[in-house]
Amino acid sequence: MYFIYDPQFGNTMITLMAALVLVLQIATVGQRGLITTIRMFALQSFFLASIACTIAFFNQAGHLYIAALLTLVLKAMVLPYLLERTVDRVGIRKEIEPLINVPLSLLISGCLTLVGYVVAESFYHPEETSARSALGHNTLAVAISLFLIGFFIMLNRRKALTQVLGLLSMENGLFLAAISLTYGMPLVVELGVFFDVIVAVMVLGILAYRIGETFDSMDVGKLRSLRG
Amino acid sequence: MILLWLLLIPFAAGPLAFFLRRRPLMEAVNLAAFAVVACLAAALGIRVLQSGPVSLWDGFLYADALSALIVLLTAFVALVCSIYAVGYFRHDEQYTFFNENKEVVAEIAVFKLRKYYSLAPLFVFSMLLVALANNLGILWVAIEASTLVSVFLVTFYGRKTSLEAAWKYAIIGGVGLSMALFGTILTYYAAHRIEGTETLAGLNWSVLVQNAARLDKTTMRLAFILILLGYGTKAGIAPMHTWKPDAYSEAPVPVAAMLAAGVLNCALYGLIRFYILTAKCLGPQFGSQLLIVFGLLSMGVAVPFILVQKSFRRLLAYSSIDHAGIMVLALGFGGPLGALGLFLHMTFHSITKPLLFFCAGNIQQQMKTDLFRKAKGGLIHSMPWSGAGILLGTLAVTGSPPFSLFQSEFTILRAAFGRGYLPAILSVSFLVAIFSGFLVHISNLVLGPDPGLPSGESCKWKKSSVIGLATVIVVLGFWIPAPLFSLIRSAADIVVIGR
Amino acid sequence: MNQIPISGLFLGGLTSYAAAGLFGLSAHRYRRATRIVFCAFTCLGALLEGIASLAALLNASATLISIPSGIPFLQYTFRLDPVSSYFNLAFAVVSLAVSVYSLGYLDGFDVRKPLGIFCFFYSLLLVSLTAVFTANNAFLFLIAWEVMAVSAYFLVCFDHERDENKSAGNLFFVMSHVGTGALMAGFLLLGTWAGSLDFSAFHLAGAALTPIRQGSLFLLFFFGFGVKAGMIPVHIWLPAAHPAAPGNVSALMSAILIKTGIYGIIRISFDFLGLPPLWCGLLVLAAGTASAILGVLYALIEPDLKRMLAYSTIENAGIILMALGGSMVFRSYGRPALAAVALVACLFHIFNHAVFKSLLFLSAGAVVHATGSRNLERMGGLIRPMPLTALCFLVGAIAISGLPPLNGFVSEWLTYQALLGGFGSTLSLTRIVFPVAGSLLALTGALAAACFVRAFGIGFLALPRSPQAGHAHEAHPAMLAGMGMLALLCIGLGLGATVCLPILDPLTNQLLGVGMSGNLVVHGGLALSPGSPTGGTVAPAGIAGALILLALVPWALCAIWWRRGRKIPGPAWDCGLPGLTEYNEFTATAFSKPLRMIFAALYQPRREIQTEFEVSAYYPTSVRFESEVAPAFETHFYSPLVERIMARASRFRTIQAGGIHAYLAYIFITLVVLLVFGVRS
Amino acid sequence: MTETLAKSGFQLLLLLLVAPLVSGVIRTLKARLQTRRGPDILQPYRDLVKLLRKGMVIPDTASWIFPAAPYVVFVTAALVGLMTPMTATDAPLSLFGGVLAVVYLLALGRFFLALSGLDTGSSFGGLGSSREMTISAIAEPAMMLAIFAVALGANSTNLSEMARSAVSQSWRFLAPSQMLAFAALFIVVIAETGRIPVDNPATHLELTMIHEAMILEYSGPYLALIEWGASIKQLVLMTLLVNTFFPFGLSSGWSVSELGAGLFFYLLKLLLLSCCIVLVETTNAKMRLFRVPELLAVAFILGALALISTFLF
Repeated sequence: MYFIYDPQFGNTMITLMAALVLVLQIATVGQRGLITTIRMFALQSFFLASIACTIAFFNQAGHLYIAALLTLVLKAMVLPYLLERTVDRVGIRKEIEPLINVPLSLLISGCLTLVGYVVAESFYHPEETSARSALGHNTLAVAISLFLIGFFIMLNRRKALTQVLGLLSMENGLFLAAISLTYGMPLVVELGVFFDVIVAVMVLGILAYRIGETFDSMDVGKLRSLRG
Repeated sequence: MILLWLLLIPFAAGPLAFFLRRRPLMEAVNLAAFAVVACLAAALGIRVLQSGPVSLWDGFLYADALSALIVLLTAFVALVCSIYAVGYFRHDEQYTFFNENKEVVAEIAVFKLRKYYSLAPLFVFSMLLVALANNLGILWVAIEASTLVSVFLVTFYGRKTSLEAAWKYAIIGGVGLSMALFGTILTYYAAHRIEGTETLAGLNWSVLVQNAARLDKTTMRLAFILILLGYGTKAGIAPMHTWKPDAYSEAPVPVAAMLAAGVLNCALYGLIRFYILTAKCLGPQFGSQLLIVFGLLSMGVAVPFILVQKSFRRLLAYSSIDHAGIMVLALGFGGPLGALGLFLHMTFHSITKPLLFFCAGNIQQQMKTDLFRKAKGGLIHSMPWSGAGILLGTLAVTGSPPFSLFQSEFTILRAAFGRGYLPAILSVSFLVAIFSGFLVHISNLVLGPDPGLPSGESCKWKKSSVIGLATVIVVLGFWIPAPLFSLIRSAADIVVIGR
Repeated sequence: MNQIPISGLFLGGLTSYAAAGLFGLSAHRYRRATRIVFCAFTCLGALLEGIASLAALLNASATLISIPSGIPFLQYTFRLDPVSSYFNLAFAVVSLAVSVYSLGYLDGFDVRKPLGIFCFFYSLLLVSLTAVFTANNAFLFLIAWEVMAVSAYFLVCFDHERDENKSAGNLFFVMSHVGTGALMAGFLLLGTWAGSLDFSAFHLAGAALTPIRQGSLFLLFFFGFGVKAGMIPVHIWLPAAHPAAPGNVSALMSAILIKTGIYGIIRISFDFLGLPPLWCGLLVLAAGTASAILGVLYALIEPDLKRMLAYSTIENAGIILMALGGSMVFRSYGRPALAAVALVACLFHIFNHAVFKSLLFLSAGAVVHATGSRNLERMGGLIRPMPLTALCFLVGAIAISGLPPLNGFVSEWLTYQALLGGFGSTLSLTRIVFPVAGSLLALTGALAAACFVRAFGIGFLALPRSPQAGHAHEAHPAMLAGMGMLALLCIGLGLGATVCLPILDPLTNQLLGVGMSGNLVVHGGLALSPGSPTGGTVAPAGIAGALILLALVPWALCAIWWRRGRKIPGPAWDCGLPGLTEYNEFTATAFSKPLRMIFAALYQPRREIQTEFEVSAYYPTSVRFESEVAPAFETHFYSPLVERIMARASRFRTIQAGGIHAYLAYIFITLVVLLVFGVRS
Repeated sequence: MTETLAKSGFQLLLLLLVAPLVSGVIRTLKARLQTRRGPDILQPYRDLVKLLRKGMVIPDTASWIFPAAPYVVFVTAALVGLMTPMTATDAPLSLFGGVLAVVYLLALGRFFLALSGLDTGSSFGGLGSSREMTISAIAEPAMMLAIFAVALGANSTNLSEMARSAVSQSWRFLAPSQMLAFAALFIVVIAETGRIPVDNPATHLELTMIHEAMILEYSGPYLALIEWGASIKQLVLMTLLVNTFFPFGLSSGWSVSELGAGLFFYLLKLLLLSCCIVLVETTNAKMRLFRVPELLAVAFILGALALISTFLF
């Protein structure tokens, strides 16, 4: 078990998991079933928590464990559970056709990943070839891509809940950026952010539920009475 | 300690109101809390003027002139809104606005009132925290909190349209704030290679600003872009403004007024703090170019919507977008004049906008509509005070002298012409177009033949808040209290010098 | 003159204007007392202002008055230099007469009307007008300028129960604000280039600029001030707003408010810009000529008395601009003496127009008050019930038609002389401009005479055309006093032109560096001449005296031959019908019919005749006649423009179509674009 | 002072006496040309005296404008006459005003005449006023252009000055600018004096009359004053034409011999001009009202050409 302590191994693992997170995100773009999407989000959050643990382990950043734990509990378990319950209660399981069809959406996601890399490229300082900056460079690209693709999901999907999921995966991107670039924000801030995210999801969940109740549909594209 | 009390009082007032349940008590708690907060804010302002920045808990809470100004404005807006809210919700309760089916259900009314009276202090608390938090992360948290609280307040009436508005507000706000958070993280990243910033204080503005020149430049560029888009969303800068008309028109009037005159300032406050860092790190050129572009875009976007507008509540929202644009523009033009103009504008705008919202609210409650078409005209006959008030407010908010917004706009334009001709000329023409649209709409609403409606201004609370604000606006047109002006000037100095 | 405390008088005047407004607000309870106190204070203010301005003018040096303000960057700095004092003097004279008039006019106000509000905005208008004429920095000037617009807006909208008044007010305010936008840009540009916003820093600041900057500044200011001056093609607010206001206010607006625009143009082109390029003067001349001719043509066909006067205001603003443009051109050609003649013509016409136009509007106000209608076709025969008002109107009409020996003639004569001089003293093609302008000025003068023959003849003479006109009553004595003052002034300024014109010396000295009175007044103060006695002279007082003396001749002829007592009253020829009624009378529309046909290309008249008959077309049972003239600028330029803008705006509104996905997409695209292009420097 | 008064008195007398004579001459010549006998040359004097002796009917709808107008018409015409050089180059009252004052004083008379037309309330009066004001308005620019052309040559608007300058450059009248200006001014004079082809002073046909329609209600002495005033105005305008363009024989002083010679040449020139007018009147038919602007446009063009030729040649 010696290799576990090899920072090289850690870096590889982190990169791998980051790549998995990205793949999951792109897969979400192509996914139609609501429940599946939620579960993929849960899985993504799980990987994120793992990345956080890995970074915490290799860099002796103790407070990241808390963040990892919170991510695991909240984003990989509690939130998916709450969202699935909302889905059950509203009783709509299938996403309707997204605004842009799936192949094109996937293509756009690819382009967004490219944008992420282009942006992250400018952060790359060849003179500082420490492991940490390289790690930062790679994961920043993934984080930006996650953020952008999450955003894209939000504007591509019609259902209220998928929009919430898009928002959450954007937050995941942020989290990835935070842990990989700076080993997390100061703890107070981190807690505040988590608290806010939870409240935000609850607020959005309640709203989504009430929208489903009131309009007999979760299609937020149909909310068009306020205009001009 | 003053900082703590400023936060604690509204924070405590919310739950207190929640448990008190009875309407007069809830009203009293709100009024008392906001009155105390206003006094404390004034005291804070004087203290900052006399003895420099105040801080608490190792600089966790920090108030320089800039924060003190925002706190003062927020407290003022909160106070007038709470006074107005008393009359407003009593009217709602009386005419069973809470329930669309016209069933008089007392419980619903109490429930809704509790919702407002307990959330409003929390809303104010989060806004005060925005101004007082030294840590940029906490600042973000506070802004996010204010968004969440206000989402609930936007859904207050529970109509279909208010749900729609709330959804758009929440989603767009959420996206915006994610960008802002990203920017905050990147700022932290830009700073965290510098000694002594690895701790909590690493996100403290007062620390960052001292090391601003040593921040990583590329990271700061990216961070500023994200912050601009993020807090810009919250401030309603085009093209992130789209939630604004919906939320402003669906929220109860006191909430809309607080959104327009409170949250706007807070979001701009966040933007200003980051702008100072960016300007010190990258030089003023980068940030101000972006700000000018977005400011002009906001003003320009507001023009067609103000020219062709059906609802007076939405009209006010677009005016708010326009003013956000003006303030961003002022920040972008920079220099002593630009910064001074910015804070003058912020101050005057925060005083003028509530008046407009209150009058619009009175009219809406009286006419049961916010559409120009249905309200017809001649309101001056049935509601002389609100009619005159909205007319006065219109002139003030569109920058007609002798009202004070003219002074700030003039100052900003002076800065603009010192910098470049095209943006300056464009902003002048936008201002003119907005004035035209606004004036024609409002004068058609207020003036005209008597439609023969019964008088609609019996409520003392509503009337006194309108008259009071109008008086303040008129007085400010001719005389700015010296302490207020020096507070504004010191706030502007912070932007210019960075301290 | 030094012992007169000019600044004290000036501030006293301002204070009593302001006090009038504040007292006026109490009209709610004490209507009668308020009216008297209000008018007393405005009269006092006007008197003080008048004395201060006259003293400052005679002093021929600038008086600076400065008060600190409660606003950052603002000092209430007023400067009474000759130009400011002259305009302020004209204003004070008019406002004195109008205030006296108001004492009676406000008595007839509808009791349901908020008199207090009226008084407040009226005095605000007085204060702001004074401030506009005397402000010494751009900030204060713009504030005063806009306050003037605000108060004028509320006065125009005062009778807002009528939709047309409301939209007139809106049109006025919007146009005025567009102009203000241009002014603001102009002042700020000038301020940026001059390094200060003080008018004293602006002095000749433009001289150091490149011609392009000078030209663009000039265009901005010319547009901004032109809107207020009622210059064509930005005049459209004027014929709407001036009639909508109450009588005393429309007098003030037409006589003084539009002069603020002229004041601005003079200030800019002579004081601030140094020597603007030649084309600026030609532009002013061209705009003036167009305004004069088109203004009077529209006045001719207007059935609404007050609108007719408003159009005539456009015409006179045009004449003033013609003289001003001439002066600018001569200045560019380095002919200060000739420029001074043109400038004197311009300045004198400003004063004269202020006097006779306020006189006409006040009389029109009295008439409208008495008959309840502004339509000329509903008046008629008013000379019998209201002889003094009619006399005042007639004096104004003669003066405004430029007929000797009243004041209008003198200033038009000077304008002609200046234009004539322009032909000989300018080069190449520029010189042909002047005779053409002169001949168009002649056409304008003749049409103006036709226009006022129509107004007086149809409105005041012959039989009443409506029962209201038949039951009209003479105006309140105070109103008559106000009008009488102005009528006497019309005569006095005409006959005493040789005495009055030297007062303009400090102005030409300030603006052009030459004094004119030595050349202008010749033959021992008997006659006027345009710089050289051989170039032609005119003696208005002499003409008046000769006219009176010559009247002895026909009197004598009649006395010799005519046996007294043979004046038999009888009916006028009624074409054999039973008795002459108002239906036989020539109407105002018919009066202008030949001109409407001659200038059909401009008017594009539309008419519609519907005849109903039973037996044959020669025996109609009823005839409906409808005739309409399309106001060219409104229909061909402004309406399509506004429609276009509104259509564009409506189309643009689809960006906010309600779909949240689109909203998110905006942010998303912005983000991506900024990420791709913004991060890399 | 007394000298000026004496000169004025003399010229006034001349105006009063010659004016009806010119009308009479034109009327007689016209009749002769149309192979009629026509009235006696002195007929206008008789008419005037007769009218002055008669009583008059004042319409009961009329106000004080009605009796005032004849005086104003007469007085302005007379004053204008005193500003115009007739027999001598310096007119008695030339200091009081030049050609511009002349134009505007005539306009003052017209102003009151038009008002009096409206004052009676009869439709004819209004009709006449409307037409009179219209035609005078569109004649004005042409007249002003022509005057400008002449005034530029003389470098003055003073009529005496203009005559003096014409005398000093004796052949100047042959210059194209002067000829063109003369032609323009001739047309304007025809329009202003209400002669064929613009107006026919001899008829009372309601559809065509202009001047006569305005004064339809006048009778007795008032009508006499108006008629007399009109003929003075006609004389003054003709004088203006002959003396500014053809200044032959204008005396430079006021001695008796000079005056005699001046008077002789003056009357001779008037006779010639009358012949021209008669010729025009006989060979043309009256125009429709709405064709008049075309005629005056021709005058305007001629005036403009005159101006342009002042700096071309």
